[in-house]
Amino acid sequence: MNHLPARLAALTATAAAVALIVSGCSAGGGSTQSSSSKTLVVDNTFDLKTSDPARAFELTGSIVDKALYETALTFEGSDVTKPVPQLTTYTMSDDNKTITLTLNGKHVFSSGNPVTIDDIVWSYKRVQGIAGNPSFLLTNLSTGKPFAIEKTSDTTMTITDTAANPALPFILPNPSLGVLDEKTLEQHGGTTDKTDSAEQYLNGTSAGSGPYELSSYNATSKVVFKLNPKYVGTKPAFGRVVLNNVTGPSQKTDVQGNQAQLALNLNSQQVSGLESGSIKVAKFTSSNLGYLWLNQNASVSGGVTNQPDFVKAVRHAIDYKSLQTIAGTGSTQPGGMVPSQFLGSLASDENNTTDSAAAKSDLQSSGYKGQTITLSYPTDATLDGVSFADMAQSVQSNLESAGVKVKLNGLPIATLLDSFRAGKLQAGLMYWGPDFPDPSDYVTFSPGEGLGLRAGWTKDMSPSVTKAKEAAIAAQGDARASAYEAWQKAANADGAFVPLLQAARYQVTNGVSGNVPNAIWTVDLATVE
Amino acid sequence: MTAVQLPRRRALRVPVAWRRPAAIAGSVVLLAWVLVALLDPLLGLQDPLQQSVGDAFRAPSAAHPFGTDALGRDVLSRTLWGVRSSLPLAVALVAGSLVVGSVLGAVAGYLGGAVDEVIMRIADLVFAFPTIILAMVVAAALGPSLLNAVVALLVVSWPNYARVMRSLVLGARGQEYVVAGRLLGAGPFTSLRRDVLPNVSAPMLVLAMLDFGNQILLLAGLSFLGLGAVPPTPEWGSMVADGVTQFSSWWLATFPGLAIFSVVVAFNLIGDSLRDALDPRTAGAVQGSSI
Amino acid sequence: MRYIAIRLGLSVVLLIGVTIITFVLTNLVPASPVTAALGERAAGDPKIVAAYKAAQGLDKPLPVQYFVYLGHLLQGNLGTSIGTRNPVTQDLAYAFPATAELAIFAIVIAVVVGLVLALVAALRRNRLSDQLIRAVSVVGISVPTFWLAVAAYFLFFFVLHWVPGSGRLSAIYDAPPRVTGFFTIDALLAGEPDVFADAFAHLVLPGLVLAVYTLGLLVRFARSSILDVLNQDHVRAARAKGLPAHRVITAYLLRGALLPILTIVGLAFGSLLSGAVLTEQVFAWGGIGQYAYRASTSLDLPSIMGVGLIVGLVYITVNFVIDVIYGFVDPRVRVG
Amino acid sequence: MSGLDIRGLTLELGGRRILDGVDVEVPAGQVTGLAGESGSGKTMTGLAVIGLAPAGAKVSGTVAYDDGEVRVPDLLALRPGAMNRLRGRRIAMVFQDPTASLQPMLSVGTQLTDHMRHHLHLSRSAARTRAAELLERVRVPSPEAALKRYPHQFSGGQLQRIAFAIAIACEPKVLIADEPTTALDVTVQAGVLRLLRELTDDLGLAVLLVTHDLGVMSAVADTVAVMRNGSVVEHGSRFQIITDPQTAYAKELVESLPHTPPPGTGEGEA
Repeated sequence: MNHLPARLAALTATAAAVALIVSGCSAGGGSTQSSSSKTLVVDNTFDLKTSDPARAFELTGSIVDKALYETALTFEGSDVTKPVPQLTTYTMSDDNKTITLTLNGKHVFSSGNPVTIDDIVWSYKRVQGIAGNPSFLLTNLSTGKPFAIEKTSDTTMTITDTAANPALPFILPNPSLGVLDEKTLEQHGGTTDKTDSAEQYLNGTSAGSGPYELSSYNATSKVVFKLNPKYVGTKPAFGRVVLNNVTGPSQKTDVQGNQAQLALNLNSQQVSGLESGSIKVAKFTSSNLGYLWLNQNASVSGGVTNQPDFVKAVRHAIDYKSLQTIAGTGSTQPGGMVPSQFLGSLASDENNTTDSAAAKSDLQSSGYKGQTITLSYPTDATLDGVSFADMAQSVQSNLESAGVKVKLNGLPIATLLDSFRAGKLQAGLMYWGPDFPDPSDYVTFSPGEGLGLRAGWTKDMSPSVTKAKEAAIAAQGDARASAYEAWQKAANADGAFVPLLQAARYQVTNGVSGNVPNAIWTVDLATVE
Repeated sequence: MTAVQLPRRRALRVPVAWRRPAAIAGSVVLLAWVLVALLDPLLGLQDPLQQSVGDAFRAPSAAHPFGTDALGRDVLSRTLWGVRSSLPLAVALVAGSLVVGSVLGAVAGYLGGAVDEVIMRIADLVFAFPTIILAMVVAAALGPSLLNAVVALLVVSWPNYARVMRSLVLGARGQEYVVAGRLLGAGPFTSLRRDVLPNVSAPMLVLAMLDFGNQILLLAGLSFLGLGAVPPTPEWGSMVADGVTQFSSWWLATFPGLAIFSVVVAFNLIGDSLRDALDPRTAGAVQGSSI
Repeated sequence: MRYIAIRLGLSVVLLIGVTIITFVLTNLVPASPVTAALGERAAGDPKIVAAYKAAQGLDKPLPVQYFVYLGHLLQGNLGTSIGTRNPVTQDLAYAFPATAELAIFAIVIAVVVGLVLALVAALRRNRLSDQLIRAVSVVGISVPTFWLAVAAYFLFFFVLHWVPGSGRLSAIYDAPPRVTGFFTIDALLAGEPDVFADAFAHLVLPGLVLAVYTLGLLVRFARSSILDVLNQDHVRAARAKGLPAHRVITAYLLRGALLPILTIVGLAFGSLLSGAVLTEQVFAWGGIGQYAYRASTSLDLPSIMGVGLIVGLVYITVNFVIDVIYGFVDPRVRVG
Repeated sequence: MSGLDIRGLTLELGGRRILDGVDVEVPAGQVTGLAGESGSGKTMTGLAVIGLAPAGAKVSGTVAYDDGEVRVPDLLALRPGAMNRLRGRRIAMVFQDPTASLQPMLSVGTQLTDHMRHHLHLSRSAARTRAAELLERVRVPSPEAALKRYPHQFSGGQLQRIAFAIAIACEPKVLIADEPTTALDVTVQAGVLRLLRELTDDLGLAVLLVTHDLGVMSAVADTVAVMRNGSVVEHGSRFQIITDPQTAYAKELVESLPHTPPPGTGEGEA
C-alpha cells in the first residue's frame, strides 16, 4: 500500500485525538457549587439497610432515624450518662423493674396526627413483635423475655422487666425505638407482629415527629431529608440535608472542596494536616471497642488458647501502644470491656499491659509447644476506620516476637460472624458497638452469656467472673460503677476477652458547627448549623 | 468448509519468535523477576514482614526507596517478595486450566455426541458469567486464600482452553493421517495421543502463554477485593488495595501496581511473538481469550 | 424462525443453569446467610433467628427452596435482598442501568478509538505509528484495571481535581426523574443541563478506565482482521476502481473486517463486566459490580441469584444482538 | 501511439529485484498477452502499471499512457491523487478470482455504480440505468434483478462477467486482465474470453492480459510477451510465439505449460 491510505491514516488519527480531547475537556466542567445555603451535605460510609426504626440497627440507620423520629427519652449532646425527656418524662420504680413514662407536652407527627401514648405503646410492641434486629432492646438480655409494655392512662405507660434493670432509661433513647405514627402506618401494612409490611412504606416516606422528613431514600447512595413542618422543637438551621454514601478518601476531598460540609468517616491518616481555614476537625474517642478473643472450648482451642497462662501471655505480649499508633492520636486502650465513656469503665488493668518478659514466662508455664494458632478477623469491616487487617498483623507480629506462631484468617464479616457465633473460631479480633450506654450491655462478655459462648466460655468456667457479673447486675445506684469495675477486673484476670482499643473518631466540618458526636447516633443532623 | 490444514508434527517455531525484540524484552523482564523470586533472601532487603508502626506511611526515601506501609513495612522489599506469590501461583493456575481444559476439550472434540454436548454446554454456562463475578462467588464460598483464589479461577478459566482444544481436535480429526491411523486399528485414545495431540500442542501452548497475563491480573484482582492473599504475605493485588484507602500515600499502590503491569506485559509480549511465529491461520483460533 | 426458537430455548436452559449454579455455589458456603444478616444481639436470640428464617423461606429443604425461587422467578419476583432489604428486582433496576451506562460509555469509546487506532496501525503496518499503537494495545491489556482505577482516581481527582469524586452524581444534585436509569440521558430528558454535566463528569473517568482493557483487546484483534482484509483482492479491486480512500476504507475494508471485530466486541462485553466489578469498587459506582461484590461477600443469596440471572441475560442478549447484526451486515447469513 | 508503452520498468521489494527492466507496448484495440511462469513478474507488472504495487515497493522506469484525449508521458511520475483519478476511469483492472475481487457484503449494484458516480458524477438513478445496460452488455441474465443481488448468489463465470462490467463502466481505454479465467471452470472460460475479445474490439481497448495459460493466450492474444525473472525475453505475434519460439526459455515454456490446466487450481501468483 502506498501514500493514499497513509493520508487517511493521518486523518483518522487526528479525529481520534480530537475525540479524546473533547471528552477530556468536558470532564473538567462538571462539578458546580450549589448556590443554596440551605442544603447541608454530610458524607458517611453507609452501612444502611433500612430506615424502619424497628428493623434498623446500623450506624447509618441510627443517624437517619435520629433525624426522622423522636424517642420517649433522649440524651443531651454527647452526654450519654443522663437520659433526658423528649416525648415523655420518666420515673423508675424503687425495685428498678418498671419505668413509667408520662407524655411530655405536645408533639405532632408529620401527618398532623398528635403523638399519643398509644403510638408509643404500638411502636414498642412493633419492635418486639416483628423480631427485627433491634428487638432485643425491649427484651431481658439474660432470659430473652420481652418487657411488658402497658398503657396505664391516656398520658402514661409502663415498661416492666422481670428483673431489676437500671439500664431501662438508657435504652429508650436509641433511635431504633423511635415513635411511629400508628394511624398512618396501619394504613400501610403496619402491625405489631410478623405480618408487618410497613418497611417499604417507611423507606419511601417517614412517619415520625422528628425534625426532618424523608425526601428521598436510597440505601446504597444517599438519603435526602427535608424539614418536618410539624416538628415542635427548635427548627433546624438547614432546610435540606443530603446524607451521602462516600468512601473515606473522597470524603476528604469533598470537605476540602466544600462539596460536603460534614464528613463522618475519616481516619487519623486522612485528617492529618486537614485542619485549616474553615475546615475544623473534632476529635473524640469512639465507644466502639475492639477486642481479641481466645476460645476456651477445649475442642476448638487446640489445647492452647484455653490455657489460662497462655491467655495471660497473650495479654502481656500485645503491644497496645502500637495499636494506638496505628489507630491514630485520640485512641485509647480501655481497661475492660466497658468503653471509657460509660459508667463503670476501667481506666487500666495490670493484666492487660505490654510486658514481654512476663509474656515469655507465662508462655513457658502454659505448656505451649509451638502450635500455630489461627487468628480470624473481618476483612470488610473497620474499627472506626482502622483496618482489622492492620491490627491483626500487628498482633500477629507481637505474638510471634513472644514465640507464638500465628496464622491470620481474614474473612468477610458475614462468614466470620457465622463461625464466631457458632463458637468455632480459635481466636480472633472483633468489635462491639454499644446498644445503649450502660455497662449492663457488656455483661454478655461473661461465661455462659451470648458473647462468652462464642469464645467457648461456658457457665461452668471462671466462677469468679460469673459471681462478679451477678453482683454487677444486682447492684443498684451508686454501687453499680464499682460492681462493674470488679466484674471487669475478674474477667481480665481469668477470661477469654482482651480489650484492645477504642479508636479515635473524627468529624470534619467545613463552615458548619453544632455537630455533636454521640456514641449512639453518631451525630444529630438537626443540630448542625 | 475446509478444515484448517495442519502440517504433521509441526513444532513451535520458537527460535523465530525469539528473534523479535518484543519477545526479547518480555523475556528479559520475566527472567529478571524469576531471578528476583529466587534471590530475594540474598538481595539484602529488609524483612518484608518487619513492622515498625512508628515509621508508618513514610514517603520514598533513601532508607525506603518505595516508602513504607501502614505498619511501617518496607514497600520495596514487599514488592520484590511479592513476586513469590504471583508467579508460581499463576504458573500453577495456567498449567491447571491448560490440563483440565485440554483434556475436556479433546474428549469433547474427539468423542463428539452427548459427551461433547454436555462438556460444551457447561463451558457455555461458565462463559455466561463474567469471570470475576463467578470467581468471586467461588472464592467467597471457599474462604479467602490465594490457593482458593487459584481454584476459583481454575473453575472459570478451563472453558477457554476446552473450546480451542475442541476446535483444534475437530480440525485434526479429519486429517488423512489420523483417519489412516484409525483404519489401521488405533483406538480412539491411542490415536488422540499419537496423532492429534502433537499437532495441537503448539497452539495450546501459545494460548497458555497469552493467558498468563490475564490470570495474573485476575489473581491480583481477587486479592485486591480481599478474596485472595492473606496478610501478612506480601502480594501485589492486596498491596494495591492497601493504597486505596490511603490516597495521601500514593506509593502504596503505585509500586506493586507497576510490578503487576511489568510481569503481565512481559507475558503478553512473549505470547504475542509466539502467536505471530505460529501459522497465522491457526493463530486465529488462539485469540479468543477474555479477562 | 425455527432457528430463533431454538436459540431462545437454549437461552432459557442456560439461564436455569445459571440459577442452579449460583444456588448450589452459595449454599456450599460454610456460613449461613441468616446470621450474616442479623445484628450481634439478634443473632443470639433463637426466636429472632427462627422468625427470620421463616420470613426468608430458609427453614425449608434446599430443593424446595430452589423450586420456590423458580416459582417466584416466573412471576418476576427475585426475592428480597438480605443486605439491602429491598426486592432484588428493585435493587437491580437501580444497579443495572448504572453499570450499563458505564459499560456502554466505555465500549463506545473503546470501539471508536480502537477501530481508528487499529485502522491506522494496519494501514501503516510496521511503521512507527503501527509500533506505537501496538505498544498502546499491549499496555492496555496488561495494566491491572483496579490499579489503573486507583491511579487515575488519585491523579485526576485527588491531585488535579479535574473530575468530581466517586459515585454517579455530586451530592448537591438529586438523581433526575427516572426514565432510562441512565443519569446522563434522564437529565437531558428532564431538561437539567447542570445534572447532565455533573453526571457526565462522573462518568468520564471510570468509563475511560474501563475502556482501556477493551481498547487494547480491540486494537489487537481489529488490526489483524483489517490486515487480513487488506490483503484480499476485493480491496485491491476497489482501489483499482479509483475510488476515493475513505470510500475504500469504509465500504470495502471495514465492512469486510466487521464480522471478526463484532465477535470480539461481544467477547469484550464480558470482560467489561468483569472490569466493572473492580472499577465500580474503586469509584463507588453503585452498579451491578459493586452489588455483586457486596452480595457475594455477605452471602446475600437472593442478590447473588439476581446478579447471576441478569448477567446471564445480558450475555445471552449481547450474543443474540451480535448474531442479528451478523445477519444484518453479512448478506450470506441473511439469505442463508 | 495510442495505448500503453512500458519502458524499463523495474520494481524492488524488500531488497529483491522483482521486475528488471520490462519493456512492453500495449496498443489500443489489441490484446497483449504477458506469459511466464510463477514468479516471473507478470502480475507485478500489471499492478505496477495501475499504481497498486505493494507497500514499500520501489518502482522506476516509465509507463506512457495515451488515449487520444489524455496523454500522460509517465504514469509512474504522477502524484497519488492524479493517478487515482485515472484508475478505474482510464485504466481498469480485472482480477483472477471473481469471488475474491468482489466485496461479499456489498450488492452488485453498489459495486457497479460507486466508481461511476465518483468518476463520471452520475446521479444514483443514471448510474443504475447504466449499470443495468452494462450487465446486459456482458450478458448477465436479468440485469435489473442482478443489481440487487450479492456476489455469493452468482456463479464464478457470471461474477467474472460482472467484474468486466465494473471494469468497463467508466469507459477506460486500458484494461489489465490478471489471469481472468484461471479460477473459472473450463466450461465457462471460453465465454469469458470471447467477452474479452469482443470488448477489446468494440471499445478499442488496449488490453494487457496476464496469464500463464497458453491456451488462453492462443485464444485471444494478438501478441504475446514472454517474461522470465522480471524481464521480457521475447515478444512476438501469438502465432510466432506458439509455433516458433525464438528463445530457449520461450520454447521450454511452450512445451511445459499445459494447454488446459485442471479447473480450480488457482495457486497464488507473484
